[in-house]
Amino acid sequence: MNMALDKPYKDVPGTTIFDAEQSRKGYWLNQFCMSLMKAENRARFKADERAYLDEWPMTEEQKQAVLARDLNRCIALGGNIYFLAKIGATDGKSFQQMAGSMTGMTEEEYRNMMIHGGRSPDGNRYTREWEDR
Amino acid sequence: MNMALDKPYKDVPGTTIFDAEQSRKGYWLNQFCMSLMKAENRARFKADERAYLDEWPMTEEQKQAVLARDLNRCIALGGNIYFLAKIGATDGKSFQQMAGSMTGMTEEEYRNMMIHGGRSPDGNRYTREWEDR
Amino acid sequence: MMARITASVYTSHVPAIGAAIDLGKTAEPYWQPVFAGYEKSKQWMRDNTPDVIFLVYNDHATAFSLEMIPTFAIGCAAEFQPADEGWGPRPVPKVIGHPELASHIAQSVIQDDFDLTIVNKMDVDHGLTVPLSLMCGQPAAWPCPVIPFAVNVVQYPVPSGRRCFMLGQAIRKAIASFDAPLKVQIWGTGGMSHQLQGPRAGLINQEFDNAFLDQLIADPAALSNKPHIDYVREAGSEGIELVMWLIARGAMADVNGAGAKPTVRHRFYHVPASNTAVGHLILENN
Amino acid sequence: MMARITASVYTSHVPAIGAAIDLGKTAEPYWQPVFAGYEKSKQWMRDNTPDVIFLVYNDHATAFSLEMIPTFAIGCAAEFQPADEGWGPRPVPKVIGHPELASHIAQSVIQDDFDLTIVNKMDVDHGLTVPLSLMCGQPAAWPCPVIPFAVNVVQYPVPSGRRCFMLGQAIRKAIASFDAPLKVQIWGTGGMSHQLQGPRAGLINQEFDNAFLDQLIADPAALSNKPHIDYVREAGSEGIELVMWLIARGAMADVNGAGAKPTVRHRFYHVPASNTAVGHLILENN
Ligand SMILES: [Fe+3]
Ligand SMILES: [Fe+3]
Repeated sequence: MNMALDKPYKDVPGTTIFDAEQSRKGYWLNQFCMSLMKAENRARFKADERAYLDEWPMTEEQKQAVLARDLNRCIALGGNIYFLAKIGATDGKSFQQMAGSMTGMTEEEYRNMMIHGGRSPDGNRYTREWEDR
Repeated sequence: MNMALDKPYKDVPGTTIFDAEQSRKGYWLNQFCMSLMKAENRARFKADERAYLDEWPMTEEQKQAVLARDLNRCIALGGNIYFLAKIGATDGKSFQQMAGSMTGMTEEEYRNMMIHGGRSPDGNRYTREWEDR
Repeated sequence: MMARITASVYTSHVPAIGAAIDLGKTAEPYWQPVFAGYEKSKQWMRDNTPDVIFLVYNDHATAFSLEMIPTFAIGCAAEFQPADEGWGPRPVPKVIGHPELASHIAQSVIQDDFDLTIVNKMDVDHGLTVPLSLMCGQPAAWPCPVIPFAVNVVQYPVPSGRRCFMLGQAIRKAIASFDAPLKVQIWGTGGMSHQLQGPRAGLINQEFDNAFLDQLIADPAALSNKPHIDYVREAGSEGIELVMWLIARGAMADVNGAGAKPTVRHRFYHVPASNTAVGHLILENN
Repeated sequence: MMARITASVYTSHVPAIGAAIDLGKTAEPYWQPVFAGYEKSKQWMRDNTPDVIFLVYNDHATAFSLEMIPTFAIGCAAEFQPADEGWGPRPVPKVIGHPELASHIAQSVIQDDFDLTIVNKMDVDHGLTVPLSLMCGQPAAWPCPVIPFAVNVVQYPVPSGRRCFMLGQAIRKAIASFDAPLKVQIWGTGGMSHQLQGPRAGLINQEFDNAFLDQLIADPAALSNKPHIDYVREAGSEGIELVMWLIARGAMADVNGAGAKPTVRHRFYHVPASNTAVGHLILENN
């Protein structure tokens, strides 16, 4: 079934807006992430990631994306960055390391880009600007 | 501190509106009632009411009102009928028995009043109508 | 073809009615007149089964404790379990939701400045299941998916009648923009006059109730301006539940410049069911 | 004498700033320029300590999971604990609430047709505690009670800028009707431009941010009409947090016919803090 509501944010490149549709898709993935806010669950997850994931009604694709720490894939499968950040916290990663990991840059490249003023909006506003590349 | 907002419902006789002020006053009383939605807690409460009540940061007055099943007193102390109904459910009482118990009527008198059309609004709209009696 | 609202249904949702059904007491002299009033409604439901019911009700300190009290909460989950309200869960089917339509409505009405709470996990109490039992009897499964929409009428301030009526209008617009040919009914539940607390418990106001039914049919926009205090004083402290009927009524064609007055398919009123006056209406869009 | 709003404060609430404070890194070359920008603010707070802070922020999947997502939630509890966001709770004082004023505001703005969720139990995350640390340093106790006001900016649709601005106006009215001589500050937090997700992560738009600050001071009513898509496209997907600043701005005297333009007591802007542009304003009512 299609929604007739406007989704003007579909044409922003490299960006997934966490709307109701994404939220439905990622419900259990995100709820799994929430569970990592308890120290006890973080320990259980670290001890056997696959076994812990299998306690959740997530899709196999979602589980694989978590195991691979592929955050872009997690987002495509309905994950939201604030939820996914709990995985990073469990791994001892900072928000900057997590954000950088999605850009195809090395950690140092990303850090340097931020120190020099971040990614410019120029050329990064519309999907067509990325397709032209 | 006083609130400057209108509370026109203060002049309805025999009636306590569950507003923010009542809700603050009755917070733990009502949360105790909510706990009785679990069969396990109902059993523990029945086994030793006083001990179960002492697990909650309620006032002594609130605890006494619960022990006495004095619903009018419970309401004066911040209780709300939908929460207090969990006590009645634990005791195996119906909503009609609970409501009737607050009116000063016997169970039969209250039931008969309801069968004959309930309490008339006439003479029951303003506190002054009750004071004149 | 887009989704559309075909009819609205209004009914009280007294817990004792649920108990009477579940315990097989519907033929008893006390209860027989209540259930007789819904015989026609059950036939109408069989003849007019919708694809989805948008069911406006209130939670009675069941899913929502005092920890979190949403003014308006929309259930977007795939299913909802009947709650244990203290007497054990009602022996009724689980409620199947409609996540796509529910999320669509949430998205649309939030953009229309209604500050909903989205709920993805919630048990549903008698406020939702008793109307389903009254309208559908005791089937093995409810006849269609249901979107639960919970309104705070427990802790004051509850939303105004006017706010509820305008919300109904926004819900209509949201449903009409959903790209699937669904027939949707909107139900408003709770009321009529009753008071469950204090020395004034047992208040019933038949004159108020019948005037409310008349005006709900004829001039709901004017009715929506009735202040809270009038409900409390005239219809009892729990009579305030009637504001929820204005959400369903606000979603009808005639008050959105989209049709003539609705047809009154059924009207019923009876006193008492336990502490409460029972009122019921079925309005079909024209 | 009634309560009144004396000033509004605006600031980003980046988690890495909290970590830098908690780990004693504020003098490091990377962080020094950020904290230098708040030195004046800390002095101002000491000189202008309010009786209550009404703190608008967003929860970052901490207190609210996907089970329940309130658009607007007001914290009415007596206290709120700093949350464990996955790195352990921040070593900061617990937050003392102001239940009387919070409940009063809830009552008033719900009657003004804002459909709040009332919250009586909630842990507070970096969105609330980092602004307190920036403005107050590392005291043994926060200088005054705080009313947490959480806005959904995580799951779309988030409330519009216009809705936020109007809510600020309603909050002002509510505070002005509270019968106690309290000096209240209202803080809007989050932003400025940043994007934490996807191949476009790291987006910063200094031009947008500075124009936003200019317009927030000079013409917030016009700014409030900026559509969501402009924030997302120009300021990054998480730049949408800036709509929360409009709540604080809407509560100022000048946009409520109650005074002249506010005095800009302090303005600061710096890039970067971790992934984010840091913006900060202090506006005093006239
Ligand atoms: Fe009810
Ligand atoms: Fe944030």
